[in-house]
Amino acid sequence: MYRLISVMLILMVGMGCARNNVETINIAGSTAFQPFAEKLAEEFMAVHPDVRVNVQGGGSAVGIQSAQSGVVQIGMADIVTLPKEAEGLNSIVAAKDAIVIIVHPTNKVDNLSLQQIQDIFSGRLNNWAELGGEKGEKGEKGENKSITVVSREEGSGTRDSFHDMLLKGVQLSPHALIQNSTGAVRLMVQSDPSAIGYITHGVVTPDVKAIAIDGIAPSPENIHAGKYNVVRPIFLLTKGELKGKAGEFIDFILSPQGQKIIADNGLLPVK
Amino acid sequence: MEDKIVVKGLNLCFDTHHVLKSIDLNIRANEILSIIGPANSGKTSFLRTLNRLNDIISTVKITGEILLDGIDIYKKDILLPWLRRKVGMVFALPVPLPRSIFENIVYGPRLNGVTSKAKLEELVEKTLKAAFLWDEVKDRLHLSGTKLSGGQQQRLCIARALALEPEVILLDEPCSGLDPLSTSRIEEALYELKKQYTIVLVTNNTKQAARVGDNVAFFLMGEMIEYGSTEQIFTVPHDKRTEDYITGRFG
Amino acid sequence: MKYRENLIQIGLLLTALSTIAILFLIALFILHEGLPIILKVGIKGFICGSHWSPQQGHFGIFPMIIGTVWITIGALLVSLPLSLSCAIYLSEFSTTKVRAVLKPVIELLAGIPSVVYGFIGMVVLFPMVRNYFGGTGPCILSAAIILGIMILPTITSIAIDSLQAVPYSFREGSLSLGATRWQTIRMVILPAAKSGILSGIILGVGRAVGETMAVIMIAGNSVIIPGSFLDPVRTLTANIALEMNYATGDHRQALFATGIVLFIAIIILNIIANTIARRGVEK
Amino acid sequence: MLKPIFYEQVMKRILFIGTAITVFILFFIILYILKNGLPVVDLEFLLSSPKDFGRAGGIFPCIVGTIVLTLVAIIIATPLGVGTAIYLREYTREGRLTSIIRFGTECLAGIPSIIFGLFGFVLFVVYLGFGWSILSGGLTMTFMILPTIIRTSEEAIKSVPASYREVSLSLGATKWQTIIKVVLPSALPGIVTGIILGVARSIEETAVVIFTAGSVLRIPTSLFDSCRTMSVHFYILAREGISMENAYGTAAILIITILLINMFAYWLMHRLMAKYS
Repeated sequence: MYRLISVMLILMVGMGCARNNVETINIAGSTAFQPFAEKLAEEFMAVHPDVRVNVQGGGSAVGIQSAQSGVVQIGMADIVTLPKEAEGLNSIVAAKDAIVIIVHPTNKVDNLSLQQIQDIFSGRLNNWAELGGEKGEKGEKGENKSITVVSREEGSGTRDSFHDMLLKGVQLSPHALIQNSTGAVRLMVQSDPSAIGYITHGVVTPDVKAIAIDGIAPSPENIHAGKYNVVRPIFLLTKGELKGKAGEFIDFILSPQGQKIIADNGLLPVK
Repeated sequence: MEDKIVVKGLNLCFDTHHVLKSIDLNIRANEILSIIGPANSGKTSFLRTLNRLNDIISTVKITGEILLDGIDIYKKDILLPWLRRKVGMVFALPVPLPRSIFENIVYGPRLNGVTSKAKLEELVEKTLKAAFLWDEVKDRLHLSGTKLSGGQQQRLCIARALALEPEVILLDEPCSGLDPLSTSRIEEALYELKKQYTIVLVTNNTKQAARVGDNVAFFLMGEMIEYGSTEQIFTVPHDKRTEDYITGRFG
Repeated sequence: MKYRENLIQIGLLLTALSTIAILFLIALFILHEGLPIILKVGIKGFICGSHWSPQQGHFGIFPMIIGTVWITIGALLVSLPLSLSCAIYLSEFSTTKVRAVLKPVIELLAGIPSVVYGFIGMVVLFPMVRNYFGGTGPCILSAAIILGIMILPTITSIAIDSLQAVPYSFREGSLSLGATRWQTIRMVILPAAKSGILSGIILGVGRAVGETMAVIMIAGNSVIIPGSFLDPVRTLTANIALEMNYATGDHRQALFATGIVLFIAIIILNIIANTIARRGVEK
Repeated sequence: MLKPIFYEQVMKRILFIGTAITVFILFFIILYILKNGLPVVDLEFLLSSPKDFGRAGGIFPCIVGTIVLTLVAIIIATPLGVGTAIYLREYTREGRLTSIIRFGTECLAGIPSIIFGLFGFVLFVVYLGFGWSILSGGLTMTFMILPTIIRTSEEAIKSVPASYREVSLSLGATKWQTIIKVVLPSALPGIVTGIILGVARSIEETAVVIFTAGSVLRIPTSLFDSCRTMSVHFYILAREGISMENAYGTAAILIITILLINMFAYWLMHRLMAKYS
């Protein structure tokens, strides 16, 4: 009888503790950093079973807004310069991200100059033959393969960074196809032999070919050495200093272990 | 008098349900044949074999022969529109198509290629008069057919069938939903019509059969029990079941 | 007893008013979020402007209105011949058994997520369009084909229902007057089922106008006024879903304002549908 | 005489070709998904959690998410929808109020899902502070499927013969008793159709769910947890190119789910019809 009661008591206390101790951390924003955050959350929860980390995408704007409004404790943003809305938020650079230009693997072009990139994305240059690429699939008709430009949507952090760092004020061609995620851009490029687009370095797969800019290839060595410099920061935004588990989570991200996870999956660590 | 329609060994099944069982029947020209019998005895199904309206239902199976003026109407190369124009039909419930009185009547003739306005107008007047409806609707021919009263609708349907200039008219309990006055109007019309047409009338009302029919066929459970002149059937029926039915002892 | 009945009646009235409340709430929120930018840019500038680059302060959604219209018309051109012939055939010519099997199958397709259609469009349709028509793949044509297929089940299923709702006696009446089946269909059944079929088509148009995810995947999303059916376009819905993730400030308001335009377009479409339906009833 | 018949034959052929093309396209889509998807589907796929953002493992949390989200939507939408239909058909005469309500319903039915998404995001996620959660998603979905349920229920109630009501009232039942005991049972098959359509809609919806319920890939433990439905999972897997096999597998499960729901609905409808008519 005593045993039964004590077992029940222990169970109740256990359940009570479990309920009391489970803390939820909500984090949302940048789709570019989302997979990394998920991975980091997974590792963090393995060490802290009493914490639940909910990772949402939504985009940098959502990250900023939801951090500002308190819907989440941590917002993620991947913009070169933070907008006005982010004023008053505490920003921490969690990682850096290289942006690479990708083409179809069958494309003969390996290298583009900054000028060529600007010409292509603004629509002034419209076929691969002029860039040393091969004649189009429809070669029998004698025409050159035109270039399909794939870009991100207005407002996207990746797009803004790309514009800031490479286009430098040159207007994007209105005929460019617009896709709203990194994966979608890659999918578009891998399915169209004449396409060109840009994505973050971390998600390049063998289905697409990353090309060099002014002779510098986006190889891990070049990126780490700082030679390939099309790189943007990824911010974690919080409302004031975070305490408790959320603070621990940020510390974990910045710790050598967290930074290693980031580096292993294709982003640049900050430390 | 010559036989207009000859039915020989007619059987009809819906799926596994045997609805008509070896019917043999001759219908003479310019007579009114009434078919009587209790519900579910196959009267309507029989009527609908005469213009092949049962064919719409995909599960129906028909064997036997029906000759119209000596032509087998179940032969393969019979054109159904041709047959249905020769054999007009009026249904139990009046079904004016959702259009005006005028358009209802000229529907058939138009399909037949009659386009002259004068001729169509003449046809409308003629048929409406024959159906005893002209006086009631002549000023509102462009009113929707569905706005008429039940009895008027049924006479409109009769007029519509007449406009096809058929040779045979099938009537499926045409007075079932009507009041006595409308009924007598229709009976009056039928009496006039038989001078020109052969009429087959299915009715639940034995008195009506006695009033208008020249000959009567009594159907029971898919079989034709007895056939004879109206006078004979209603005075000295040969079969006990016929007698029971017309005297109201079962039904 | 009387008291209870009254209580029930009031309860049900409140329930019934909930749809109006929801509609009102939606309108309120979207107007609240989107109206300021419309007032700032001006209604004409917003609707007729053809330059959309919100971060530079250009808010013109005219290309997207055109894009939406083209894709919707294209989808109808693809869908109508197929869905109507399918509905008429299944309702009037096929056997009951075939209809009983095919109609649920067609309705099943209405439940397949639009993203699946979009993805099949990318994988199967793009190469076909590139090979047979040229262009890059994402374009009005691809979007029209995929949307056309997506609204097939809706239109077909409603059209079958309306055709079947035409009283059987009309068919018998017409056939017994010597009409062929096709004449019966053309002159009696289609006119009688007209309002039902039309409301099905309008529902289909509504779905085509409102479709988002599939369109993002296959229309290309370029903000240009298309010159041919091989040009990529962006629709109003795509505009919202594409840029919402990253939009802030005026940009975000402009997306809500796009929603207002869409909202009003749908309301107008519904008023048209309502009028048609009412005319059908009066007849 | 021959011309119309020839014409009929021609039209019949044309219609047949149109039907054949339609049916071909529809079967192609179903078979394409099943062919690509079924190879990865097994019990493990159904019952295990995804690993590595869904690149490996199963889709169990998505199945749970889909079911829970749909249930929330249906549980709220059904009483509201049926109640509205009862009010429109039984408690009021046709007039300005009914036509306004009906017009509102029609408009609600036509509003693009993306607008519901925006609205749900602003109202539930941000304004009311539910965050991305099953509750936000379910409530938004409720609004989306409400018009369907109202419309089908109303049709079903309308088709209950007036004589049933008269008989019940003449036997001394109150209006409400008549509705509960006579009208609703006869209208049940139609109401069930509406609910099934609503279920199908909430299963297939993607944009709204992402905006309001989020896309967290974990088994939800409370209504305030975010969840990921199968449609969203398919979208993310396919769109981000994470795993084509698992994307198709998810799509195959979706199609089978919808098929089962439809079959269940037909079965239920036949049973109900056999019972009540």
